[in-house]
Amino acid sequence: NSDLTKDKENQTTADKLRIGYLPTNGHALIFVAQEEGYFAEENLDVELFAFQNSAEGINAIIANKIDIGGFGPSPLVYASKGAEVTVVGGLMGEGAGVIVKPENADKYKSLEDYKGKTIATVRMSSGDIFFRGVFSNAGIDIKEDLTIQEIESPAAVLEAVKSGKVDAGIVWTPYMEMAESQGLKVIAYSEEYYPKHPCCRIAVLTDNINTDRDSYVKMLKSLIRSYKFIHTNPDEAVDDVSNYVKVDKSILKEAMTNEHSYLSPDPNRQGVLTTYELLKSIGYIEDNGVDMNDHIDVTLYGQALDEILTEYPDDEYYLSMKADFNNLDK
Amino acid sequence: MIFTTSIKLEDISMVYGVNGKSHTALSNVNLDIKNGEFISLIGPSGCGKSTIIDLISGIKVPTKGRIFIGDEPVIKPGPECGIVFQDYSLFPWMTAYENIFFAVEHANKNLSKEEVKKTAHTYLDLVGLCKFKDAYPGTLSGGMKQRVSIARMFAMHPKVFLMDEPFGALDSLNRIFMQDLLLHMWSEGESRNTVLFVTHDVDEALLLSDRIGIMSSTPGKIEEIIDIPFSRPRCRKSLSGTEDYIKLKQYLFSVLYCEMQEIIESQQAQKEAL
Amino acid sequence: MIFTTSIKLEDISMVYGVNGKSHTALSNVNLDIKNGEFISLIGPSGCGKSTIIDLISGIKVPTKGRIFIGDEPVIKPGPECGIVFQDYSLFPWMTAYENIFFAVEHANKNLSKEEVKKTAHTYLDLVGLCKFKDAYPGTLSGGMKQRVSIARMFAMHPKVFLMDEPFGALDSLNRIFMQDLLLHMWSEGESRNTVLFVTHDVDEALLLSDRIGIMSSTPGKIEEIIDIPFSRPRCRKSLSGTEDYIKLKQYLFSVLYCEMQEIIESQQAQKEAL
Amino acid sequence: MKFKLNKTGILTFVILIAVFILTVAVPDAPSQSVDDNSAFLAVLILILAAFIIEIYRKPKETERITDIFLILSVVIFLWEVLIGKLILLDPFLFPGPARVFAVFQDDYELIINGLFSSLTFLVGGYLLALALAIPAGLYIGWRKRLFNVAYPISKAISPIPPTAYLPYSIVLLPTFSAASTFLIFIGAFWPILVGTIFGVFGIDKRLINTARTLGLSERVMMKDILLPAALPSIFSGAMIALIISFITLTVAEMIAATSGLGWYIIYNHQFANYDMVVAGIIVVGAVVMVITYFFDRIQAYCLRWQNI
Amino acid sequence: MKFKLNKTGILTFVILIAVFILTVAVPDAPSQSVDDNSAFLAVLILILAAFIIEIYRKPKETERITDIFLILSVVIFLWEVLIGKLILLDPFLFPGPARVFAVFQDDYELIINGLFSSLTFLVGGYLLALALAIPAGLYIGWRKRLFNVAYPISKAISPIPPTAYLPYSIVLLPTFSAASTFLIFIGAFWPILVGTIFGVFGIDKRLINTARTLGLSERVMMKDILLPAALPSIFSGAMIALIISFITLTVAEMIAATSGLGWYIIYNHQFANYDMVVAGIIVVGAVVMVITYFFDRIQAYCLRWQNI
Ligand SMILES: Nc1ncnc2c1ncn2[C@@H]1O[C@H](COP(=O)(O)OP(=O)(O)OP(=O)(O)O)[C@@H](O)[C@H]1O
Ligand SMILES: Nc1ncnc2c1ncn2[C@@H]1O[C@H](COP(=O)(O)OP(=O)(O)OP(=O)(O)O)[C@@H](O)[C@H]1O
Ligand SMILES: [Mg+2]
Ligand SMILES: [Mg+2]
Repeated sequence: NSDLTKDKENQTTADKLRIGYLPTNGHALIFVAQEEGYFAEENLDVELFAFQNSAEGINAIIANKIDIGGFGPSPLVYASKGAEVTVVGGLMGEGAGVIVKPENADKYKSLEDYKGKTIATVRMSSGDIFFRGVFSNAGIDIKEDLTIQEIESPAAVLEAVKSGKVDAGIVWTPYMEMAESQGLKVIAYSEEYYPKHPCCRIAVLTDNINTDRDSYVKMLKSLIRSYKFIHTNPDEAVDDVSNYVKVDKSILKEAMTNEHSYLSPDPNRQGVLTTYELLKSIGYIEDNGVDMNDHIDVTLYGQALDEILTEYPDDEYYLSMKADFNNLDK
Repeated sequence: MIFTTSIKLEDISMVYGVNGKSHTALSNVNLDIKNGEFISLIGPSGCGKSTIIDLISGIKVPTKGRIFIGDEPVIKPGPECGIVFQDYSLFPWMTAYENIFFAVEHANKNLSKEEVKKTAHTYLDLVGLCKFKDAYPGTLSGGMKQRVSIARMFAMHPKVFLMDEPFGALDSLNRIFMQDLLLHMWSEGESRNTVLFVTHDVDEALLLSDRIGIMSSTPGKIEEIIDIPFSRPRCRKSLSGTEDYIKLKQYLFSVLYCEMQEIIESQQAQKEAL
Repeated sequence: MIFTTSIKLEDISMVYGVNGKSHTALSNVNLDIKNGEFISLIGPSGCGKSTIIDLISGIKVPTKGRIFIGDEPVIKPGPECGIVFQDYSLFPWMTAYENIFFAVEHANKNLSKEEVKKTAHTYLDLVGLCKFKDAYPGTLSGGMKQRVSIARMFAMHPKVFLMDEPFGALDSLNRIFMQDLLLHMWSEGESRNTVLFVTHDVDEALLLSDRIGIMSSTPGKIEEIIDIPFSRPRCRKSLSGTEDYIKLKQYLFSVLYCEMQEIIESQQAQKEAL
Repeated sequence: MKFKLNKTGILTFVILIAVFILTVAVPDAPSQSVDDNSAFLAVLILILAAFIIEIYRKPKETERITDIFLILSVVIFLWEVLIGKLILLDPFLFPGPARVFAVFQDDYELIINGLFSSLTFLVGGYLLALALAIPAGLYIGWRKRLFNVAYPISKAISPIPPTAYLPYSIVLLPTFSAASTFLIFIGAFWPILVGTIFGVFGIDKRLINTARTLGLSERVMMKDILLPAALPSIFSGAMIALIISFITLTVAEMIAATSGLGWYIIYNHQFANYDMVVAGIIVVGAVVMVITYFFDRIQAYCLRWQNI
Repeated sequence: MKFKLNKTGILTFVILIAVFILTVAVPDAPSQSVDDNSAFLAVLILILAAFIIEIYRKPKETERITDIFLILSVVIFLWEVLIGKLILLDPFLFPGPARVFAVFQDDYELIINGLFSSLTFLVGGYLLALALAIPAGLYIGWRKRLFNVAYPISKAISPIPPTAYLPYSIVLLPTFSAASTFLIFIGAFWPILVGTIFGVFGIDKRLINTARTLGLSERVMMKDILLPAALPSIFSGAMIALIISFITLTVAEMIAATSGLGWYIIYNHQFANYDMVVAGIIVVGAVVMVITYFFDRIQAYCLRWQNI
């Protein structure tokens, strides 16, 4: 609390920050930071903008209508097309899975069993990308051996599976949990194949990094504190998130606490680079010579972590994050 | 077909309501038209002649009173009344020929397609428009439209002819043709059609009618019904010279004029003030 | 205003093309109407009378030939020609009063709003329809619509009156009123208006006109133009009895009839075949 | 007593009361049950009350009113019986009435706020479309030369889906709400434009000729002749545009909205909260009915000269 | 020689050739450059050729043709200069013409296949809408009692966004393509219905009265009187419906499509391939223009009795 008052004396006006988000528990870090007042404590005046899909969010960043936003793989795709956006942090990793009708669950013992099946997916979602990767790596030709049906929304994928129009569907949290509550079964999780793979990344306009670096670092610091809060106070965190994500709280809690996904502000450079290669290998983007390394800047997160650690040098959560950072972002 | 087609108007009143105000177009009109009778209506503009035709045909429903065709009360329009509307009312998306064909086809359901075709052609010829068979109403002159409308009615062979100033847009010669045609059609079959004929031309009324109803306006009512005693067939030329004719015509005008004397004067005054 | 409003039709032909076929409505029509002259056109149905009015007013463009009003060639319609259309052509979304008001307002841009109002009321009164001021055309009887249309033209005070069977839907009395009103309007100002008047009523033409153009059809042309020698003002009653009048009328009919003799016969034959 | 009920009316009563009793007496299947079905009961009572009041107020329109309420109550009856009680369809996708109306109880604040925030976009975009499309349509329909150019061009532009406009409107327009308004505008623009152009084409040439002889200025021609004469067709286009505005709402409110009816529907659609989706759609339907009520009144007034 | 070019025509020529020279001579900015801009040059030559042929073929319509081609070439000129060369707008969102037309070279197979697969949905859904909405509209407009009930109901249902139908149509309809067709159908249905109902309302009562005196059966009344009399308004609704079908395509092809014009647009939209999005939109625009050409012919034929 003394920090707060000190900050207020130093800076009279708060930094304005416009943050775009998607209404999913994958963005819990942002919601918790807002609800628990972490942004305010960092003297950030945050305005949140909801988007219904990543593409519009990235467009808003490019148009400088929002400063920062956490959006799925779109930043990578846009960067590959020459958009000057840079990933500076993360929000969530893993958390995608394959759902089937329960009576069919036994039929899928190995990846080979998917051959000849029809699978519904939401194009460009993390699950879509990683499972395409999974199948390709297992020697299954995703064009020849599978029929992939791209459908607009995860809820519609659920319907397609339930109505038997497809054999299996690829969705993500909290739709996996939702599917289970409706009697479907999750038979595979993405982290089984790509441990720690990234999902939503935090992106900013590259040009703004120098000018607005301070506020971005502050924002990341807030998210780091959210991270700890979620792990220490899961129930309150669920309450915070439920203000933004209108899903049954029990499902939300299940989705936020099970081990099939993780929340972290870490940019996860290695994961991003892997994802980028994957996007190329499954034909989503072309190799047009863009070096993804130019579009990742982990130093902001590093700085944020260090600043937090100088305040709380012995905090085990922050220390473990630092360890992850050293691991993932070299 | 049995032609029991007398027409009876029992104490008919017609009040139009427009924008909240009501306007009495007809008030307590009684009229008995005998089977096969030819009755003309004459009266000043706006006295309710067209309204009477709409009522008899069942297009409009009277505010008060009842109407019978034969013994049947009129409930809705049907093909037993053939009408020549004052504004012709041809279907603009059908050619002259198609207008007639369509009406004949649906008025007489038991005709074969060939018969309908032949009828349509015959009547188009009769009004002198076979050359304009394929013309849409939009390309016909006023008088031509009127003649198509007349041909349509005759071609339908209805029991009752309701004709609202049917020859108003015709030149004198065509008018004579059409008058003759009408009389011919009227008296052609085993029994005569019942005719209600609205006209502004007193000579025409005298030439054609068995009786003439003289109407007056505000509110519209039938002032007097006059019997026309001339024997048929009537000869246009010889008739108009006779003394009876001139006397009758004068009487007709006097009835028509009498209640208008005041209007004339007031209008005269206005015009002078101009 | 300078009234240099003679009208000149120079070798006018009008060919309509419909569905690929072409129909010659007018062929080589020449007509000179002097400034302030009253000319009537008489002719069989479909001979091109309405077409001539459309051409003079600039609504239609002739296939061949040129038209002048005064010294100006006619290029597009303008308020110097006032027209009573055969089908009245009132704007259905305006009341009787508004129809007149609107026309006056735009034809005479230099009138004040008050003056326009007064003019509209005056002319509505003159045709005897002040009671129906707020009625939409859809609720007026045929003759009433026609009178509104007449009132509209007079109220506009145009240089040229083009009138297409303007009194066709009126009863005899209203017709007389309107004829008188027309003559009054025509001769009212400092100089007379130029009038082209289409009618089917030979008596009407004889009563009103300086000259009468007799038309014939297929293709439409002006057969003959006849001078009417009667001095003005003409008295309806006394005129019709005179020998000159009867002779002129007979001559008119003979010109009208002559070329129709064959048609008559052919029609008669058909009717008998029926 | 002036209150007379025909057979249809009695049937309506019986059905509504049957639904009421059914709801109170028969327990819901677990997948369709809600803690508190008083909202649904309240709606039933409201409908009954509205029915009685309407019949009292407009004794001349008894037939029309009973017809509507009969259909309404049959729909609710079938909904409650087949879906709410017998669960003939997947309860996840097809919520029963008790669940749907319970949403109103929980979310009424959100819905009402959403209504107002949506109305700002809608009114703005729709009025803008009216203000631009009608004059443009009149002018294009009137000027043959302009028509020859503008009509093919607008036909080529018109099928661009609103989603394609999204990124451009975000970039080019100053605020998110301007972008949303623009999407509503563009969705409403084409139907009104097409309605107006077709309306001008359909005008009786004789009326136009009459107008031309009055020597009207172009402005007066548009305003006093073309506009009223094309009005029936313009109203038809404007009605379609109204419907489309509401449809576009779900796209327009994808942009940075956190309230709004469209937002409410897509947001809950994303989370498969179909009870809320249905509730949102009911609200939109109700709003459209209210708006079109006034629309019909305006139309009847403007076209009072027609068909008399 | 009959070939006469007015000032507009010459200007059009000059502009097109200027664009050609500009494209060949001035190198593109890097962000707008393509390996091979021959596709764009081919399009320019095509336009020039079309221009010359059209003017030759229809010497009477020189004004119309030159007007259209002038506008077209000015648009291309501005596009090439402002966006392609000067890069006044973000090249990421606003691709220059060379880039866009290069897409046709690369993707023509995909686009042509897409065109055919889209047309199956479109034709099916649109024709179904015509087949149901016109009779329904005629009947609803004609039967006062039915109208009183059906009209408010359809107004309440009509604003349901197609996305809301998505899950239901997936569940209730047998195949994915049936679901897509249904979405096209429902989008086209309302405009045609509204157009038809309004059309019936606008029919001159005198014509209806005349028809009634012929004692027509209800079927004949609909078919031979109401239908032709309401036709102008029906065409207006059908034109709007046509536009909307193409707009709905992007939603309909969100369901399990792997080709199609709508699919092509959203797919590339998601991958930020704005050159392909614009190319897709151009194709849709062109297709709509071709279809509406025939539409206009049919309309002119059906309404040949109007305004003569
Ligand atoms: N639909 C209507 N609504 C309101 N008033 C009407 C309607 N139709 C007719 N009227 C009025 O009823 C009266 C009689 O009209 P009607 O058309 O029967 O006259 P009419 O005798 O045929 O006259 P005309 O000889 O001029 O045709 C008129 O005052 C007219 O204004
Ligand atoms: N728009 C048009 N298209 C084709 N033909 C037309 C058109 N208007 C008129 N006509 C034809 O031109 C001829 C002359 O028509 P017009 O209306 O001038 O005759 P009219 O002398 O006024 O006849 P009436 O006394 O019957 O009114 C007719 O044969 C008619 O069919
Ligand atoms: Mg009448
Ligand atoms: Mg004429």
